[in-house]
Amino acid sequence: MSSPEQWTHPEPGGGPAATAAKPTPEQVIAGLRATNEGGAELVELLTPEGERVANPEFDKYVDDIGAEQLRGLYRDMVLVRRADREGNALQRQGQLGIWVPLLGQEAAQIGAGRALKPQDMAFPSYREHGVAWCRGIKPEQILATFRGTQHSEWDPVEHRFHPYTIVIGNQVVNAAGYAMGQRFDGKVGHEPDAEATMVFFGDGATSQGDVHEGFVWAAVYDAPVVFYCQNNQWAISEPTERQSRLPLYQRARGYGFPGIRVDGNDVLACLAVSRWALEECRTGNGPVLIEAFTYRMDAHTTSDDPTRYRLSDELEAWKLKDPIERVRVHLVRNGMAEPEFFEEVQVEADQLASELRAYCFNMPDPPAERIFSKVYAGGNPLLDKQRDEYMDYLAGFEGGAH
Amino acid sequence: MSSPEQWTHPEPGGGPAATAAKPTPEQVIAGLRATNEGGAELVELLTPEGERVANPEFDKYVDDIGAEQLRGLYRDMVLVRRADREGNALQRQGQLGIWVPLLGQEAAQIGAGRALKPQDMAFPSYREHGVAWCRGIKPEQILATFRGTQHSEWDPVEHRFHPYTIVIGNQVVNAAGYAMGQRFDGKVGHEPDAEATMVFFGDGATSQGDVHEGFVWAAVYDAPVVFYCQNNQWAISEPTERQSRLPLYQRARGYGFPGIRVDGNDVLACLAVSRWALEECRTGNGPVLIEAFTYRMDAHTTSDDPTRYRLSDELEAWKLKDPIERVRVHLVRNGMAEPEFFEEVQVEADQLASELRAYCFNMPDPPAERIFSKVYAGGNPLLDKQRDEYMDYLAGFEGGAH
Amino acid sequence: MAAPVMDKQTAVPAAPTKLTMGKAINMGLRAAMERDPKVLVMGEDVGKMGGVYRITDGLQKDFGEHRVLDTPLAESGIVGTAVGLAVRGFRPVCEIQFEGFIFPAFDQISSQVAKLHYRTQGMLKLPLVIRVPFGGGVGAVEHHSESPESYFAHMPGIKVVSCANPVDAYWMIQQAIDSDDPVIFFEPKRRYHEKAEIDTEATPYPLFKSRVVRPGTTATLATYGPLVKTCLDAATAAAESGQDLEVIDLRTLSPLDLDPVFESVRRTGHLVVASEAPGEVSIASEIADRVQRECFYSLEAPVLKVTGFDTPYPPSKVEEEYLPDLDRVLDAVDRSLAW
Amino acid sequence: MAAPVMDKQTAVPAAPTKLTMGKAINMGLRAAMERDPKVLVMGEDVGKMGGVYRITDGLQKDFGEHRVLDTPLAESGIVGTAVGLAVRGFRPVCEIQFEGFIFPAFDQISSQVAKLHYRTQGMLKLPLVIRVPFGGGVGAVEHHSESPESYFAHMPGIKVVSCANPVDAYWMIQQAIDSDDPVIFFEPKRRYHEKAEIDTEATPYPLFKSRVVRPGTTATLATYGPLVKTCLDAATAAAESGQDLEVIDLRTLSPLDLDPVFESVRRTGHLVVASEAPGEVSIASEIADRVQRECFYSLEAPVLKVTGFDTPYPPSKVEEEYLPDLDRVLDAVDRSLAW
Ligand SMILES: Cc1ncc(C[n+]2csc(CCOP(=O)(O)OP(=O)(O)O)c2C)c(N)n1
Ligand SMILES: Cc1ncc(C[n+]2csc(CCOP(=O)(O)OP(=O)(O)O)c2C)c(N)n1
Ligand SMILES: [Mg+2]
Ligand SMILES: [Mg+2]
Repeated sequence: MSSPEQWTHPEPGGGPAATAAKPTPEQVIAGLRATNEGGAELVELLTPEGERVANPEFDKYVDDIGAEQLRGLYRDMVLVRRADREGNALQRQGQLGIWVPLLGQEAAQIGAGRALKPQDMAFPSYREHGVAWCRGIKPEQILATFRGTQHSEWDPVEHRFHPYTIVIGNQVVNAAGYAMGQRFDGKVGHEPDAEATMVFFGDGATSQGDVHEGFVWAAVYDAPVVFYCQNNQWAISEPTERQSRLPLYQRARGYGFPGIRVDGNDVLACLAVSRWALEECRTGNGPVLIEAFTYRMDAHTTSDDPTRYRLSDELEAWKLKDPIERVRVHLVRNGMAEPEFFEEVQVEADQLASELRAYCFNMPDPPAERIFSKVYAGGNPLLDKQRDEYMDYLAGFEGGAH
Repeated sequence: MSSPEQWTHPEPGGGPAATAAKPTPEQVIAGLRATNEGGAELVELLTPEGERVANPEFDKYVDDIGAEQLRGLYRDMVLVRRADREGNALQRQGQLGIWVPLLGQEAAQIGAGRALKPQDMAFPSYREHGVAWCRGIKPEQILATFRGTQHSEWDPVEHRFHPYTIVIGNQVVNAAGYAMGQRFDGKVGHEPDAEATMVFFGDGATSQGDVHEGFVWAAVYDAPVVFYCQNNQWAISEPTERQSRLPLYQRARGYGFPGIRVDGNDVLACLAVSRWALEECRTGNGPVLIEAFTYRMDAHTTSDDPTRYRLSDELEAWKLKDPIERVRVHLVRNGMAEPEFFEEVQVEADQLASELRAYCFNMPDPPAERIFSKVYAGGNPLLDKQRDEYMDYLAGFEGGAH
Repeated sequence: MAAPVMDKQTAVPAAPTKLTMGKAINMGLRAAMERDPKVLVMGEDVGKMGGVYRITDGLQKDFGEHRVLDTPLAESGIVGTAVGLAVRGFRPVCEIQFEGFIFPAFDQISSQVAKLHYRTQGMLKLPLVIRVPFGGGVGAVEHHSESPESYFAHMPGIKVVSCANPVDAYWMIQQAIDSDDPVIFFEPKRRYHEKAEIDTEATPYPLFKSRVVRPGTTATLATYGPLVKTCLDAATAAAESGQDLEVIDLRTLSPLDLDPVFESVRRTGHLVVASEAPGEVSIASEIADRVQRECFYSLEAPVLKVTGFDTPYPPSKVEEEYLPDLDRVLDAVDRSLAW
Repeated sequence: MAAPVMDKQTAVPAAPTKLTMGKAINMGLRAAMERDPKVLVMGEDVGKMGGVYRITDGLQKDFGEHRVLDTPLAESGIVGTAVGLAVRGFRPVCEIQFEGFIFPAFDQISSQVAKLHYRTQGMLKLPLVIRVPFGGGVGAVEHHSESPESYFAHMPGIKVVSCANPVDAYWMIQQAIDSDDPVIFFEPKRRYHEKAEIDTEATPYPLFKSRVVRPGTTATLATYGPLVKTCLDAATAAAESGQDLEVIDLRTLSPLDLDPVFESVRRTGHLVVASEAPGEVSIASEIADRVQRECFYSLEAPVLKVTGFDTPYPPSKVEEEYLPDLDRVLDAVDRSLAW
């Protein structure tokens, strides 16, 4: 196969550059979305067929992953998928204002999330329910955002998991700053308490100025931050070629830190590559960019209708790469799990879903005072007055004054 | 010499990435400012000693540059330098609020400016007096901005030279948009009226989100735009390593279009590389990034005091690379110019300076009405009222009412 | 402005018909694009998908990818390239997907869009429109329910308008595109589905004029965008208790056209200004300021504001408490009358 | 707040001495950095060079490169990384080199700085300060003379202050750094060279309070930042013709502390608000609005504004005409008194 180098970095005078409007076959193969192939540089440890392929560079990062651990990863993925589907259903039933599905991205998220150490910090976008899970956040705690009872529910300090960030790209600079702080605090090095930061964003986000600035800052300050781009092939209705000529992991080339593409539907590869990248960061070789090559199997959100802009063939092709199925096959084929295991996980998943459901139905609306609370840490007399006047006004209704 | 590749794009697992805090000797050699060497990939046609070195790739772009044309480039550089020095002097004498010197960047600007065809468009930053000269803008027309009589004086449509842009990075996206328009207008191709756009910005600017977004847009729309970064080693007091780990031309690698570093003090090389890049763009192979590796020989502006942050050694080293001197030596050594020529140019330069000076001293202040004029193309009754009231108020003073 | 020519291909009926505000804007865009090949539509998801609110539905199909651009995901880039396109002679109409995402473009708007004409002494014109769905009441997550119009009304060099009904929406978008000044066009997203009959042959009302949408004598309500309906409903309710409220749809937020407000206040002596935006340092403040100066001797009570509170937009489960509603408007009227 | 401990190394005299406002801010920063190792200074050219106005002069030398950061050239990055640092437990003090360059950071300020505390129900605090030299009168090119404070005063979730003299400058910067809320700190650049004696042992005046800086009886002037001096000069001039003007330095622009203004207006019946910013939809509008409501029966004339005009900042050769000066302030006072 021809090397992507051939067209991505033509030497001056060495012939025309490839252009975005007419991608060459090489471009297509190298991984823009006109294909579902990740290209030659894709790191994969577990094929879609569930076969473990050796990888001399990355095997060592998962040599502790035996049958038990693999069952754990499988369980994680099944549970977050089940919670995700329940979230979707709850929205359909009018219980949530919107739901942002992670369907298809379980491996990308669980692989990354399980690579994080407790002392590491994570900055999510808005779709990282799987990473949240790994950070000890219950699916219940995510509902508030989408039901509209709170903007964010979990304690970001306790879980070392920042609130969801909706403005595309914002969190990437925030994370770079946090990671600079880890370094200023002396937490980069070879001590066991060394820390790193991981920040999540999508393929579309790579176009934002803030993502670039995050790259610049991290490079200049050697910040221990892993930029984890889940390329799920779509930014709402826009395919990756609306954002870039190049496979996104190659963006790192322009900044002088490594970029790597991993099969985002392969939980083992995501775990290995994330562990490697986090370790690079913790020991002072950050930053690192990871592109997890995956697919958004559902709509962008429950408000979206993907039939308007993509063909179902594509979805069918990606179904064959399902992140959960390949682990199941692998476990079964290699005698690493009994049928009971799968049944237990299924029961557990159903249990989780019904708890989530019950929780959702019982979520109280916040009181009107919520509007005014926690705007300022140090208070604001004008706002206090607004609150008091409004509360009086509301009390007037209760008293039947109106 | 070890290749910059070695440290700029380490393969995953292939050892630690170099870091910005402790640059390796390779990094230094590859062109961050701890050296004044441009590195192995620097395109140079005329050495600092005035020797013409053959370049199989780029010679063809300047094969029309004989003695006469070279004298023309020499004259351009001398004149713009003279005007620049006069601008500086005028500021020192209180005639201008500020001056932004181009000293040292004459070759970078004249090379680029003379590569532009009349139908091309240029978007300057605020230091491009040399490019302005090539676009037919008289030095007088630049004074207004720095004297404060107008924000901008020349007609950007007539000269195809956008107003100076002071907010770092803004013009880069604007230029990408303009170039998209050239393409939408069918002006990209092999017709003689094919067009391109060139946009100028500094090394510091590369950190701005807008510059990144300009790169993204241009890449995605195949816009015929040459990104011309004058790396003059400093962003006010900050050296290039505060913005990047990598030589800046390599930033293009992350976007899938070519990046090239040219000796920014070599007018012939700048002309050749700019012509190549513009031609690539006009014929549909845009965008292209050029890093003109040069040096800001004077202060950032007349308000700046560079002794606070840089050593005079550095300046001395760069003086040996003076862009004008090397052309002079070349012309003399090769019998391409008589002593009279140099005298004539000097006379012309002094003439230009004294005209500039006289012009400056005679510049009228704008009337107070200027405040209110041309805010809107379609008018604004509220503003008209403000203007009328204020004019009445001022008239009151004249009448001695106050 | 001449009524746009509709051809069969676009499948838009020529006769008056009942349309939603969303469809009205879509038709207005289409009319402008048919009239002038230099009009471009650009933004995130505006092409194949027709925008998250379907306002640009079908336009890419009919006008092609070079007139309707699905852009990369970055708002500074959208507005910044639109500036370059405008300088080149195009008339770009940018969509910002939700008002909360206009802020990455704030610098381009403030430093380039608003100033290029002034900077060049009028040599460059910037005929570009930035369409922004705004306002709350749609049960959305953060950044999808804000009302940032006051920031732009404080910015010299741009014009700011907001439509409140389908008829205005149809005409105003075309007038904004025809304007040689940059216009920020705020669309009240929770009114996208309101319907009205649109006579495409009518003579449109001028763009930069406010309008009395309900004459009255007891007190004056001045408002714009999503709250015009709320205020009209309030006036209807008040009529039952004998109050005859005048309602003014401001339509243009910069420049403000307050002459009809002054005229009204001189008759009624009472003014309530309603807006969803936080009230401090807002358009509502400006109106109060201007009215207390212009109508000093006519006011029988101070100008009262009914606005969003000075907090970030709250979680949607309490947004009904946050947003000015009929009751809060009438409460303010009562307070004014009882002053 | 305790007076900062000064050690020899910093070479700042402990006894009262006459200092410029620029130096006062420098000393205030130094005091805050000495007190708390979590305080960082970051921005363009703030390190070796000490900032274009030398406000951070010497700090990098004394506190090192990890406490005083010369950042890459991008304002969204400066504020955005400061957010991350604040979340990590630092107290970053960002410098924006000139007010005209705060706009690339507008999105981070609006979407993160102003909202993270609210978003997380108070679980995250954002103790960061954004220092912004602002205002005109320095003969500069575009973007170096603007007054963008009204944008930020309209933004819930942040606080906005402006100092007007060296003593306030010294204390207010330290108080802003001590605040657990994000503070935008506007420094009147054309007053950087004004001098005053600073008693570093004194008890500072509270940060979020306005202050009567000249008591008077005839009319009230409310202002802030660079125009406090102008208004005081105007009051001195007016005294000669028998007018006794009260001057109030607002100091805090969000939240506004208008009680002293109300109290004053109830006595004088006349208010003029002065600000360099364009007047429409501005802090001056808000003050007029609040005063007409709170002092409805006390006002003998409408509140008048003396502000920059509603245009982009003009070329500097006409800025003296653009900026409110002593004459324009007194003209407004006369108009108010003659109403
Ligand atoms: C600054 C900004 N602009 C626009 C949006 C609206 N929006 C929400 S998600 C999205 C697409 C994001 O695509 P991508 O980055 O690929 O992430 P994904 O949703 O696929 O995970 C857009 C345009 C936003 N949230 N923020
Ligand atoms: C957005 C923005 N931030 C800050 C500034 C202040 N400033 C003016 S020039 C400059 C340095 C620019 O450096 P570089 O891009 O290398 O260009 P050079 O001046 O060296 O030509 C800075 C920080 C500005 N003009 N715009
Ligand atoms: Mg995506
Ligand atoms: Mg530079």
